[in-house]
Amino acid sequence: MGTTLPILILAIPFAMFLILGIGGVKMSRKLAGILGICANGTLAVLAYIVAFTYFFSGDAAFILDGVRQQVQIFDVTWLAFTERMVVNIGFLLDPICAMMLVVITTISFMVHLYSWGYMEHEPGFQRYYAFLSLFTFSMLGLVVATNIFQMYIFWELVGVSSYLLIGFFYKLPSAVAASKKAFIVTRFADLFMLIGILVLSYYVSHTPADGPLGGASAFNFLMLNSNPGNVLASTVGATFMGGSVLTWAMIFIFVGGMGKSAMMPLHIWLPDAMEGPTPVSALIHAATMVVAGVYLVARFFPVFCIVPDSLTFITVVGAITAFYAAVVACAQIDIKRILAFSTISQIAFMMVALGCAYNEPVEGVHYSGLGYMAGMFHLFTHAMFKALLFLGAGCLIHAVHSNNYTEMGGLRKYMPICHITFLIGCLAIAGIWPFSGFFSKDEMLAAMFSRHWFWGAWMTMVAGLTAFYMFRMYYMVFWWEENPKYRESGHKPHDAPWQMSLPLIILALVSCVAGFIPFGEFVTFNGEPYHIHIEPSVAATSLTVAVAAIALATVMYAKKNPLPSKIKNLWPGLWTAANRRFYWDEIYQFITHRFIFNIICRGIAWFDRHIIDGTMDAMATVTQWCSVRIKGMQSGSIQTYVIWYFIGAVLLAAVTWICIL
Amino acid sequence: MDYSQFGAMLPELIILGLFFIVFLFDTFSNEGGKKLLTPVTTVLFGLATVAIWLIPSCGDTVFGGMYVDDSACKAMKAILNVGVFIVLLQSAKWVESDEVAIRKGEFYELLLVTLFGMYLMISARHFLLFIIGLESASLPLAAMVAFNKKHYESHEAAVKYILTAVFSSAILLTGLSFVYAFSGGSLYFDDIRAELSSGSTPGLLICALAFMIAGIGFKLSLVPFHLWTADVYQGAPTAITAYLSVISKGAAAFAFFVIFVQAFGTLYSAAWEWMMYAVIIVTITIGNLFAIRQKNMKRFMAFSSISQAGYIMLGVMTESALGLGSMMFYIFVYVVSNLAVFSVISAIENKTGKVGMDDYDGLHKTNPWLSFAMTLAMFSLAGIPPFAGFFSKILIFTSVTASDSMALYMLVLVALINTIISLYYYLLVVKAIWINPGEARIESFRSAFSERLALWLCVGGIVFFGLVSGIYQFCVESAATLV
Amino acid sequence: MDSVANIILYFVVALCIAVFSVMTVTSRKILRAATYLLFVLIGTAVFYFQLGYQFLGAVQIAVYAGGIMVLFVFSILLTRRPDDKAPLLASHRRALGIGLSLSGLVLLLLALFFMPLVDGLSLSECLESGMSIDMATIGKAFVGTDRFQYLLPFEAISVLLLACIIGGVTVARKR
Amino acid sequence: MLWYLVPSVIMFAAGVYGFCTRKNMIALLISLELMLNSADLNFVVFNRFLFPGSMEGMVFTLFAIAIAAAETAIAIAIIINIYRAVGNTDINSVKQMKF
Amino acid sequence: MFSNFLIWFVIVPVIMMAGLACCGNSNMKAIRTVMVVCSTVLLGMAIWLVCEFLDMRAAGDTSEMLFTGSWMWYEPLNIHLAVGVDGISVLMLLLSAIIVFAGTFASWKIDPLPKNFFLWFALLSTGVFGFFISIDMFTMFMFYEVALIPMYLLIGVWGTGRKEYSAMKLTLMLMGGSAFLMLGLLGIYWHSVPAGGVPTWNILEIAHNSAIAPSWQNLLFCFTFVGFGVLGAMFPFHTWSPDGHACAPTAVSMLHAGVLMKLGGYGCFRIAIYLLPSAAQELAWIFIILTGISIVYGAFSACVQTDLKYINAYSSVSHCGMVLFAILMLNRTAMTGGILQMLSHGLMTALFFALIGMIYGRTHTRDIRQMGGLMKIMPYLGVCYMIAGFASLGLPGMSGFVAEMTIFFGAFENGDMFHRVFVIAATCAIVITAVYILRVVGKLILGPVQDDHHLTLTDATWWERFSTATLIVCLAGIGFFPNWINETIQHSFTPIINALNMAI
Repeated sequence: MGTTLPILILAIPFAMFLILGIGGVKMSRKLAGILGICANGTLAVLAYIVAFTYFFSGDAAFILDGVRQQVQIFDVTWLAFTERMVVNIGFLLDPICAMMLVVITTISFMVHLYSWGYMEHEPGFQRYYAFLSLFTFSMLGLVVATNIFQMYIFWELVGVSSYLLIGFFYKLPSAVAASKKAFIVTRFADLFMLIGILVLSYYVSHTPADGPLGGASAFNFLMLNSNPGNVLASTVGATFMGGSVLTWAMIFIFVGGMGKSAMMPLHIWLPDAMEGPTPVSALIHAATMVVAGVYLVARFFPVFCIVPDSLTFITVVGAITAFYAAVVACAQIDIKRILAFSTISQIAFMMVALGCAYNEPVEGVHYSGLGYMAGMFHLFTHAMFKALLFLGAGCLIHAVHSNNYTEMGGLRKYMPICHITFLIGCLAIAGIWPFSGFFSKDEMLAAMFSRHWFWGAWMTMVAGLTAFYMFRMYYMVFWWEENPKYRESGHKPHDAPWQMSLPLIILALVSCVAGFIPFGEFVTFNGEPYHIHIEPSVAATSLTVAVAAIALATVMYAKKNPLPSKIKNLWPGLWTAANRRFYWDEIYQFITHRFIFNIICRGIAWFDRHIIDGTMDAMATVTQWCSVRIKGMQSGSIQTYVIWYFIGAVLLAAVTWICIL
Repeated sequence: MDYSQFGAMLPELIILGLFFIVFLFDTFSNEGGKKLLTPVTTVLFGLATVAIWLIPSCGDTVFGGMYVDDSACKAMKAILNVGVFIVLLQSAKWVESDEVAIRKGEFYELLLVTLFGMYLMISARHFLLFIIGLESASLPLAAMVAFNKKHYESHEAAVKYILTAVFSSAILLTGLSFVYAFSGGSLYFDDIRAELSSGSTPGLLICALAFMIAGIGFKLSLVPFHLWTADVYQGAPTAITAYLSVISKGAAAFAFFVIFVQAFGTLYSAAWEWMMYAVIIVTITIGNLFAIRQKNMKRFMAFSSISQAGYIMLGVMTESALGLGSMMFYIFVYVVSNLAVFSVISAIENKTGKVGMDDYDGLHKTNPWLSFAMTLAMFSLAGIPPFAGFFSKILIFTSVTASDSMALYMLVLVALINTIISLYYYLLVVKAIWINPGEARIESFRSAFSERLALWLCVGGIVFFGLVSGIYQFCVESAATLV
Repeated sequence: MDSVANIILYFVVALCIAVFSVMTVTSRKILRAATYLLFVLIGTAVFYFQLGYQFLGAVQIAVYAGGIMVLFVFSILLTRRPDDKAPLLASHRRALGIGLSLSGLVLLLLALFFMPLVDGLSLSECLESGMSIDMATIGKAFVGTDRFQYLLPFEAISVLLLACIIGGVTVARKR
Repeated sequence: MLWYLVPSVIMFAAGVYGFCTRKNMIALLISLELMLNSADLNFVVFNRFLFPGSMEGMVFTLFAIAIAAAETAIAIAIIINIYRAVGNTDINSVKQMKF
Repeated sequence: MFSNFLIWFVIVPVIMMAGLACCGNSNMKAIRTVMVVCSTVLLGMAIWLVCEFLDMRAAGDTSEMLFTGSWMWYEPLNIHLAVGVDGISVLMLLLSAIIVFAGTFASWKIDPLPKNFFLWFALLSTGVFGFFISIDMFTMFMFYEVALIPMYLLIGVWGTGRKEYSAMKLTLMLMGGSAFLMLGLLGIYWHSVPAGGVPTWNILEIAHNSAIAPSWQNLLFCFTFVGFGVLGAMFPFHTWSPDGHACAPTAVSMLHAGVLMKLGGYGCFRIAIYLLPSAAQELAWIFIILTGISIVYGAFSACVQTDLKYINAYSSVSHCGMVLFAILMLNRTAMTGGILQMLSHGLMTALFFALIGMIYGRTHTRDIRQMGGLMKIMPYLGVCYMIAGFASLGLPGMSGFVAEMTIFFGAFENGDMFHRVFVIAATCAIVITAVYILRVVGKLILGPVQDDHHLTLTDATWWERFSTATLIVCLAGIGFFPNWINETIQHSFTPIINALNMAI
């Protein structure tokens, strides 16, 4: 494969960003929309071609002896820090990258199309498309990164695009606040990532290089991943506070991923990010950007494996987050928030799966890299059905002009397309055969069980919760009781226009069939194909749990009944706590606002004004004061003058004499 | 008895000749002729200035070593002459005013005699001649300070001046009499130098040195011998203030250098260096502290000139040709900068009678050129490049730090810190002119030709003296003949 | 200091000078102060005579006692008011004055007593060994141009005096 | 020799005292005369006892007397001027310019 | 002398002043013509210089300074007018030219006394250009002070708010710094001379045969570093910056924050570190602490300010602290970062101040509490402000990111715990920066419109667009293609690094 296609893949969205960003004001909406959609369609086609070529061409560059290769299509120097620390901008093609290309461009295209309908009447339509292009560009740059620093660059860029898109309705203070929060929280996480990169690259660049990739930049993934033993030896050797430096570095880098992927305790931005337009939530906060953390772990998987502690850390963080998010999702009434927590939970699923994978064959484990493969598989399927769910939610919001399911109910009659597709999404995420979620979740749970029964059991419970809250939402929206407002106002909810429905249908189809893709043939931790097969015991357990959860949801929510409120009143504190997300926001608010802003920032500002500046002013004041104090010397009387004169002369003589003596 | 030795004293003779011309002209001319007195004197003095610049120094030591005319002295005289010429130009308007016109002859005569006295101070190599020079330079000035008969301040200033002057000359003479005790019976500088070059420093000699510093410090207005300065500057007619602040100070500084470096330079224990060290620090600081609060421009300039005297005296601490050269250059720059200020002050005072700093508020609206000149002069005094004051300050600092002494280094530090305070009050004037709000209190006017000429000369000096290094070179080369 | 007459004369004159100096500056009547000053000046002149500088003594009497005193007396009379009597001084000012002058006195006396140059020559020895200062010597010195001859200062001081006359006239005349 | 210097120093100190304490300007001037006179006497004494072979000190004193006369003349002229302007010769009446 | 290209960087501004002096007092057209022509010429010269410099380097000319020239000025003290440039000064000249150019447009409608304004402005430019071309300490110092003093009048006359106070404070504090600096230079001059040699002010000569005793070096290092550090807004000598910037007129803030503060960093680098390497090795830790504090402290202070200019002034404290911090790390990478940060901060802050000036010119307030939703009212300015903000918080693709990353990676090369701790503290600043930038953007640019009177305001005029666009293009240019800067300056560090290595 030449470099043309990869360059085009990066260049097209960036060019679109510039064109729409600078020239957008002068363009009509229609032109801007068509430009954006066409460009993204082209982009998707190009990405498919690349992925197809990579997976199916059989080219020796891509698959050698049945092992899929990691290929740097190009890699040009962008900035050289030191001789060994060179930042390149390049294009690394490997299975997960190809997979991500497909996911990103697909969802992006769907969202572009969908937005044409959804955003039709919003001011700043052109700007919106420009930002979408910017995001697509950044995300593509992220996944094709050849080195950790390039990843970091685009990592920041996706943060900014996310900021811009969340704050798209910039006149709403809540949107502005949400965008700010999202940016700052992720930025805070990125700080750790930066420190991790600093540590890692310092040690790597100070290790004598050998091997075929020895001369490569200290940031280079291939180098870092291919001969971890040699290059990273020194980092493993050096210790800091009980852990090897590499452990710390990898944990720090992972913290960056936690921020982007909204892991506890850095998850607080994601629910708020739902202030953005819904298609944006679908694209960024469900399908692509938030999985960057998972992608990061996958990308660095071999290095993480050197320090198993870091993998354990990932597992623990993921497990806690998954459960937490699932519980919280059960107590939300805003459908987008429920989806957001569901996203957090599902991403945490992937994290746990990755954390449960091994790099090398392990005794007693059927396939050591299963977690890796399953995590990636779930990333893929989740992207599809979660985007579907979000877009569906967008249709609902579009129809009823509210985010809360209390304003909905009984919508199945009015919005059939939306209803069906939404149901498919719910079934997929709940893990019901034959929808895609079943397959990927099954593999993940199998991997977890193979690591330790506890993780498996824990995550199965989370899967059950997932099924429950998804169907709770489904029933509340589409069943329950018809909202009387629909009849009263002449405006009845109806299905969305074709631009919005088409993506729903496509994605629903994908969600139905994606589970049958032999994913293991394409994406595994070491490039060797793996034949997926269902683990009957695990599948049975999870399916049972899911069905039971759905049944419970059906009992509680299918028709209007007092059961939910009874249960709610059983533990009102718990419900409120879950509804308030267990007060994480308040804690953060307290720390940032009360402590950092009010005490530290104001304290420093006060210190600066009054102590530092005061000292400077005091110098002037003291000078003035001296000036006033000595004015008596100049009393106007000749005799005083002469007295001073004489004192001066005598003192001069006397003091000098004494000194010389 | 070789009377041809008088020929070596060409500068003095020129001034004396001018003095007699003015004297005779003033005495014997009729009313109409008197109108010509001012232009004639000014032009003649201008010619004399040119002549003194042009005539080569013979380098002779005449009258048995009592008088020296080397190029350093001549350069100094030439520098002073330029200053006096500017003073004459800026005072021409004032001299012709009703109040003063009747006494203008005396004004020029006294001015010329004091200048003559300063020449003697500069060239003297014998204490007697020096004392006579000093007294000729200061006594007639007292009469000139009292020139504004209608102003009470003028009288008060004169009284303060003369009484302090006599007191200081009594101190000086007492000090000198003690020096005489150690001089081996001769008051020639070179004899004293030879006599003092060995042995310890007895207490009496220290007293003598302290009294001499006090006596000459009076002329230089070094702290604490400076207290007359402000009152006299304020009370005296502006032209006289200008004259006092630059010419008499410059001559005294040069003489100070000659006396202390030539006569006492070999003193074993460097006693006077330490005295000067303290005096300089106090001078610069106290001068600055007082200047901060001043509201009357002339009084303000008095304190400014006190602190400038401290900077000038830094040159003495070097005891080297480089230092003397830097000091002369400093004096020259100081002459033009300070006279630029006084030109503006006197132009405004002659026109409106206002000398308060508040009166300068918003001056730029009515008199942009005066404001501009004043600003440049203030920057120059504060030592801001690219104006000459920057160069003179830095060069003198450089020459002071040339010796490897930490003490001098610290002295320069103190001086540098004081430049900040001085910058503050110089900027106050700039602020009044450019920044202070409100309507201008001084109406727009066109100053007299002579005043403008003076101002242009000064501004030219301010701008070019630093950029054209030849003047500094000239000063250093001239100074090399002395040290 | 050999001759008894010299010693007696010295003590008389020294006492006279000391006492009258102090009285000059303490007497409350200005005219009396001037008179005491006259005595001090004359005492000084006597010292000059004693030290062998007759010409100087004569000049001292002529210029000081004769000229300057007259000036003083005239000016005192010109500026005196009927009730003119120096008011009592504030005591702190007086204490300050005493302190200052005493400190000066102590300093100078200490300095003088620690002066290393004091040699044992007596007055008469000095008078004998010294050059004779007659009028001719003085006169020649004043018109000579060599070392230790003073034509230039002589001329210069004439200019100074002229200037002082002009200055004095300028100041004193009414317009 | 010191014997001759002692009255001179006393004269000097008395002059300083007088200058610092007297109220009348002419009295100030009188005090100054004392100080000048003391310096003159110093010169003469030093000349006689230390350098009997020369007459530098005496000549200096001669000139100093002349200078003192000139100073006195100018000073008195100015004081009379002040008297005309203020009406008295009190030193405290000429302290308007200050600080 | 006039055949040397560099000297024209001083002559052109002088011509500019002369031209202005000939203009009528309120003949705006003539004044603008002179300004635009001369600043364009300067910009052209700077660009040409960069190209030529790169050509010469590419052609293998590896001497330390190019375009050197030296003319005796004050012979008795061996003062020369010596000029020469290496990669760093070339870039600084380019930066200055850009900002002078943009500043000219930013002050298109200055009032009152336009002529005087531009006269002092031109004098300031003279100083700045002169400083960067000088390799003689004396002339360098002279130009340094030339650049400082016009500030007083520019702020005092054309400023706003407590302008007298601020102008005075700024001037006095900077002059205080330069007093120490002067002393340091004098010490270097007299003590650098090898036995039997002639003392010289020439930086290269001093660097090549310096003989400064270590004890003197330490003293002089403190003097020079503090001296330049004051201008570089080093804690605790930074307080002139908020007040000064807050009161200064737009173009002056631009030039001051954009270029003048760079004089501090450049001077620290060129004189304090280069000429006194052993002291730098020994005493760097003191200043690392101070600059480390500056970085975090400035950022925290910026978080609570409500005046736009104060926010940027404190942000400048933080960013300029980063410059000095980088230089003190004493290795090539960090120093490269420091230079990049100078460029980046110069452009970015100039842009910020230009925008603030434009906003202030319309709304007549700088208090963010009284404004809001400007994006709706003046979208162009709003977008520019956001771009500037992103540049400031280190968005990749903007120059700030490149600079900060280079600094961090360079600084991390120092392997000991002390450096590590401060590097990590410094990295924290990027988060705090994000906080205050987004706070401002959120309140000022986004959100609902606070004041209905603002709804009638207009968007940027053509000269404002031109001015800001120039700066944005430069910011993005560096951000996208940073490596050419690296290549331009890579040779410049070799002598300094060598000196530092020899000093260990």
